[in-house]
Amino acid sequence: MFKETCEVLENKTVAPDHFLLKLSSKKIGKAALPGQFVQILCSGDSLDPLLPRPFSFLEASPTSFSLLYHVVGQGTELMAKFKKGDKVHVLGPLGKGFTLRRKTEDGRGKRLLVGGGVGIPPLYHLAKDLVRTKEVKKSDIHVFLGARNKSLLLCEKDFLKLGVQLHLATDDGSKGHKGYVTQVLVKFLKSSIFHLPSSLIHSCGPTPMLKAVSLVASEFGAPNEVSVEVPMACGFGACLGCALKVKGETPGSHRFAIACTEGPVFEGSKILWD
Amino acid sequence: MFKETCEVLENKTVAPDHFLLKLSSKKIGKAALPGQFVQILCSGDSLDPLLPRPFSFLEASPTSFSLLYHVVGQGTELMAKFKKGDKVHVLGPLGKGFTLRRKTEDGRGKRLLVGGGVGIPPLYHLAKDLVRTKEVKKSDIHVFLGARNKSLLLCEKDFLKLGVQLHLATDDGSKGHKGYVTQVLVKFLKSSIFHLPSSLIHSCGPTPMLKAVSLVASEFGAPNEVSVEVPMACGFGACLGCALKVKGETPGSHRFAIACTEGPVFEGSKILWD
Amino acid sequence: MGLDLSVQIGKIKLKNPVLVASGTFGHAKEFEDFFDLKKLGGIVTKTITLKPRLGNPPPRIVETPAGMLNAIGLQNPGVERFIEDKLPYLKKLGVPIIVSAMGYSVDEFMQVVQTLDRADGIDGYELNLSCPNVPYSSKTETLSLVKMFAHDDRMIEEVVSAVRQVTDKTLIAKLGPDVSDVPKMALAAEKAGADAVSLINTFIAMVIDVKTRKPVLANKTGGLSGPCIRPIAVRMVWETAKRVKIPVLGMGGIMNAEHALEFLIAGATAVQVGTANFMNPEASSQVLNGIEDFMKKEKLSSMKEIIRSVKS
Amino acid sequence: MGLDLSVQIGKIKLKNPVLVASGTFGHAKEFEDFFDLKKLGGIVTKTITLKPRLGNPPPRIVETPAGMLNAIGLQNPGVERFIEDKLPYLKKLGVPIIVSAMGYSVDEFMQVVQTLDRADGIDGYELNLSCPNVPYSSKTETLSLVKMFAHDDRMIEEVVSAVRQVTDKTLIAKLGPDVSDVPKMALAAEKAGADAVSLINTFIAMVIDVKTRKPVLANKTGGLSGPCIRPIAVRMVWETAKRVKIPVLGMGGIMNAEHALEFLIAGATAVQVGTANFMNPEASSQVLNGIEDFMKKEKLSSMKEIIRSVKS
Ligand SMILES: Cc1cc2nc3c(=O)[nH]c(=O)nc-3n(C[C@H](O)[C@H](O)[C@H](O)COP(=O)(O)OP(=O)(O)OC[C@H]3O[C@@H](n4cnc5c(N)ncnc54)[C@H](O)[C@@H]3O)c2cc1C
Ligand SMILES: Cc1cc2nc3c(=O)[nH]c(=O)nc-3n(C[C@H](O)[C@H](O)[C@H](O)COP(=O)(O)OP(=O)(O)OC[C@H]3O[C@@H](n4cnc5c(N)ncnc54)[C@H](O)[C@@H]3O)c2cc1C
Ligand SMILES: Cc1cc2nc3c(=O)[nH]c(=O)nc-3n(C[C@H](O)[C@H](O)[C@H](O)COP(=O)(O)O)c2cc1C
Ligand SMILES: Cc1cc2nc3c(=O)[nH]c(=O)nc-3n(C[C@H](O)[C@H](O)[C@H](O)COP(=O)(O)O)c2cc1C
Ligand code: FES
Ligand code: FES
Repeated sequence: MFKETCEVLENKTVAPDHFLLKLSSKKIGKAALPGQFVQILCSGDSLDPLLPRPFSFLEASPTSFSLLYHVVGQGTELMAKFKKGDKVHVLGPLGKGFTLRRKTEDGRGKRLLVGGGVGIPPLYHLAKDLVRTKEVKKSDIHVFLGARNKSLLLCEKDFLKLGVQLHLATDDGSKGHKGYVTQVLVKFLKSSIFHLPSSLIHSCGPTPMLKAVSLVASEFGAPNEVSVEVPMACGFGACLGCALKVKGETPGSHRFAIACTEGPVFEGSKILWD
Repeated sequence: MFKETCEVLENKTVAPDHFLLKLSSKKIGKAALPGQFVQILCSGDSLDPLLPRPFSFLEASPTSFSLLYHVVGQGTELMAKFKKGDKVHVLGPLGKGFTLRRKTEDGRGKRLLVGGGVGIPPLYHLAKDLVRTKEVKKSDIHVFLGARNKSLLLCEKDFLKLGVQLHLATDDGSKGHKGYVTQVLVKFLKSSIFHLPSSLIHSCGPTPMLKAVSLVASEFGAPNEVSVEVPMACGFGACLGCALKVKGETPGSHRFAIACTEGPVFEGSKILWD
Repeated sequence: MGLDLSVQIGKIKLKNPVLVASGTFGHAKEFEDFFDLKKLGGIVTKTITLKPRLGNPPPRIVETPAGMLNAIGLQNPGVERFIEDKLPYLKKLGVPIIVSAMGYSVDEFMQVVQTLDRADGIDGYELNLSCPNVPYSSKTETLSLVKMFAHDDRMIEEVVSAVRQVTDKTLIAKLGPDVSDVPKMALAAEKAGADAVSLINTFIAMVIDVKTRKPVLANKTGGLSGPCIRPIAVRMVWETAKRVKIPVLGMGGIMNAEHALEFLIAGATAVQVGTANFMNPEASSQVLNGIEDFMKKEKLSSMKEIIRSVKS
Repeated sequence: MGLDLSVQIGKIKLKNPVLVASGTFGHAKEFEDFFDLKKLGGIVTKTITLKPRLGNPPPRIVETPAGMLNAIGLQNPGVERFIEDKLPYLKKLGVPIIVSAMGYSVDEFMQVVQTLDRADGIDGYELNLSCPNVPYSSKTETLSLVKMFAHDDRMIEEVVSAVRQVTDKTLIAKLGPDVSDVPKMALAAEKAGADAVSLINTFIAMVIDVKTRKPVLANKTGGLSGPCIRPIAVRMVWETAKRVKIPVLGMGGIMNAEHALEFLIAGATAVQVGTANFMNPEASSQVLNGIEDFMKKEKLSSMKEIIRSVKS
């Protein structure tokens, strides 16, 4: 975990109300893992808004990292005003990311990445790492993207460049399957034959999607992990504000996990969805 | 009084830590009088800082007006970041300005403008108006400017362009008299012979200077008015926060004047300096 | 079909629930350039005392995070000159006028209201039981009494019942926030015959200049207002509205319609806009517009559907 | 000549007056990457209860103007597991450790402290008499008791004297701000044998989502902290330090050294940094550096020259 003052290298629109922010970094970028996140002080030294805002990594290198953010309120509106050369206070890398390496009998397993909205950026980070580390064959990496319309299928081209298998869905049918991305996932799981237990489904996006994916996963008996989005104050375990209801030690019991340190990536089967 | 959203036309450094801000305006500029001021919301829609900041007019036209401000804290630091095209919420023109026209026996009187620091801008506005309206001859307009050093003798060149009589003083002697501007004023009042009662001394600047000037003025029996700087919240008479201790109706009594509406320009003799 | 924004406070029918708070709207005239004052649901005047008051020496205000401190010290012309100089303008506006009144003793409270009652053009009174800017150091009994009023349910009951004897007009008790049990204070006012309670006045607070090591305000302490106090004010309105039968006027950091709706949903029957008037003279008018927009968007036709609609 | 920043709180000599506030510093380990924790004057732990507590359901936090609400609900492993799992790390730091303790009854308060007293590595206790996040609706006697503690001088006296019987270690009573007369509460703690009082805990407050018409927090209300409350906290420390003989630990919205100095000048003997830790994990360390710079600039050599130096 580092506290860095990063310089804005780039802050450009990539989709309606969506920006890509690239920041210089000596420490955070080098340490960043897929699924981890940073806390950004959008208002600099002003007290309004007071709290930092959490954002997943889209990409990371030893000298920089980038985020892809949706402008939804006061903090992200201020971020949209960031100009090249501005200084930004950042905390990171934070949290526990996605599972990268895992033992499977003679690596027969596939990786299924299911993303929606601003849940897509961290999955791109993950896909890129899986390809780079040759953890699984490109042909075994299947990415499922969902969005309201095709202009919001974030990172689509980047995934194509990676050479992974892409499956698309839009609510309005402007591209790919018309409907939910989970429907595409189900179809895929039904039609294709591969060793599910040694596969792993990673998903990130709106909570209803995460819930649906982990239900599907458990139906098919496929291990799955989800990256949750909960309101946070500190982002590193100091406030206990980011509670997530998960299964407790004893059957039927529950406890509140601290999403910023135990997560944001959790085993889907552990979460008690309401 | 108008509430306008003005566009930044220019925001440039004119002296160390001093900026000139030019704003487009349909209503405020047209109505502005010398000595009046505006309230600027430095932080836009953010709540920190919460209150607007008062600034005198430097110049005003039917389509724009400009201010000259010193960066001293949070609000002015935010203003220094204003960029061409930015929108700024402004209230104005506010308060009661300097006396422009006054009956004097066959206009024998002179106008003496004594300014220090950011008290100089409104005096430039005044000098310009006096010249434009031919209220008094240029030769009868004497401007006395004081500053720590010559780089802080704000608007010096502009006064020269106006063709008024300029008298300078700097603490370090880097230009003009080495010492206080009030010393130059006293010397002038002693040496030159003119009809004091029909003259008028206008001053604006740090409170100690205002106090000194109005003491000098009363010694010499010259009418004088000062523009005071007191902390303000609203700037238009709504909060009663900008109290200034002045003489009351009955001798020896006092009352608290509302500086933003009764002033900021007051008859020097009315103020109870502490 | 048209929206009905009207609400009832005692005998006063407000055409809408948006008022301006005492001491934050000058004498109203200061705002006439900015919007049509007729739009307002009502105007609460600066607090008027029996005798004229010069107010506190400067500095009287200081900015704080998302708020401000004030120690104006109730500068006002006194009840007589208020009636002569200020009331005529207010009368002409055709908006319910609620005069904020206060005394340094139960007697003075009665005298102020009696005097006001003889003038016409006044629709009701808001008794300021909670002015925080009485010098802490003060030893005189009357002053320390005032300091107690809003912090002591028996004093509240005494003042309100005394004033209730001398006027039939709508009587609102304005309570202070520096207490553990606001509902208890509100119940005391209700018991004593108040038609409504106003919540909240400012918090007693302090800012120290570390360079001079002096309190920034000449009065040392001042009243904290603005957005910073809103979450506490909403809580106090919420817990009070559950306990009293009379309407609650909610205030504290209302900057826009969403904030006003928070108070109304929490249980306020009307709201008052205060500090926001300083940053944005059109704030109260914009709050009203925003409430109308909200009702249209949510297809609501009357305030009943909003007031105390908080779910849990 | 060197600066002496040390201050005395009960039996504890702090090498400097900068502590971190309960519930805002995790279990300290979370901050080790950011600065050398040995720098701290002291650490106040998250409040520990007799039994483990799951805490409140989410959402537990919401941002407010220059502040935040929290309703964590005292999530903690319970006193036994705290001693096993968390204390060892804290012990190793070589910094005074003040354990924040609370019980749902006078008895439980005693049990928690007695259990802690058997462990070593603990320098003192801060009794949390003012946790605002006990459900309002609660009817169970123990809970409603807790709600009363900090609002009732007799309860404060009872709890503190009871705990005083079972430990010789430094005892600090942490009081809540939702009262009219903080000094009265502090005097009760002093009378009962507290070595110091901590001011202030959070204000009970509420935010409502106008779209859903529900309180944003699952617990409905939460505790307001951050810069927004600082002016009230400074006033409370100022008026309390004038009345009690025991030291006051001041807190409430301290973001930097200037804010800490405000509290010290007002009368605090030490300060605690809370919410600021979330935005800036180095805040407490920077506060300390800033105080040293101030002392050098003003040519001061000891804290005596700052504490309660407010002029008037
Ligand atoms: C671990 C993590 C990773 C994230 N990664 C990204 C990312 O890569 N790109 C991206 O665009 N966003 C991401 N988010 C969400 C992002 O943090 C919020 O959108 C942001 O905080 C909104 O701030 P704001 O001030 O603009 O909006 P606010 O004014 O704070 O809120 C605007 C609206 O969004 C809602 N909202 C705000 N924060 C959250 C939240 N955390 N969860 C659900 N609703 C919320 C509010 O309720 C409100 O309705 C992530 C969140 C988490 C917890
Ligand atoms: C009628 C009027 C006209 C003014 N005209 C100009 C002008 O033309 N150009 C210009 O540069 N400034 C002018 N000022 C002063 C200007 O308003 C302040 O400098 C400004 O508000 C500082 O804001 P800030 O947030 O940058 O500083 P803050 O953070 O508010 O304060 C920084 C420091 O300056 C001090 N300070 C702030 N405001 C005042 C004040 N009003 N009086 C005395 N000390 C203060 C504070 O105590 C603090 O020490 C005028 C003030 C008034 C009342
Ligand atoms: C400058 C100022 C002056 C005030 N004067 C009075 C007053 O005379 N009488 C009164 O009852 N309340 C007075 N108040 C309190 C407000 O009416 C209101 O209760 C409080 O400010 C909270 O609302 P707000 O946060 O919207 O300002 C004053 C507030 C301010 C800021
Ligand atoms: C998230 C959070 C959790 C807190 N938990 C506790 C606690 O367990 N015990 C306690 O006595 N105070 C607790 N507090 C209160 C703080 O210790 C402190 O009294 C208060 O926040 C005011 O200081 P601040 O404004 O600097 O945060 C908590 C505050 C926050 C913000
Ligand atoms: S956000 Fe603070 S502990 Fe997770
Ligand atoms: S600043 Fe509000 S009345 Fe003058």
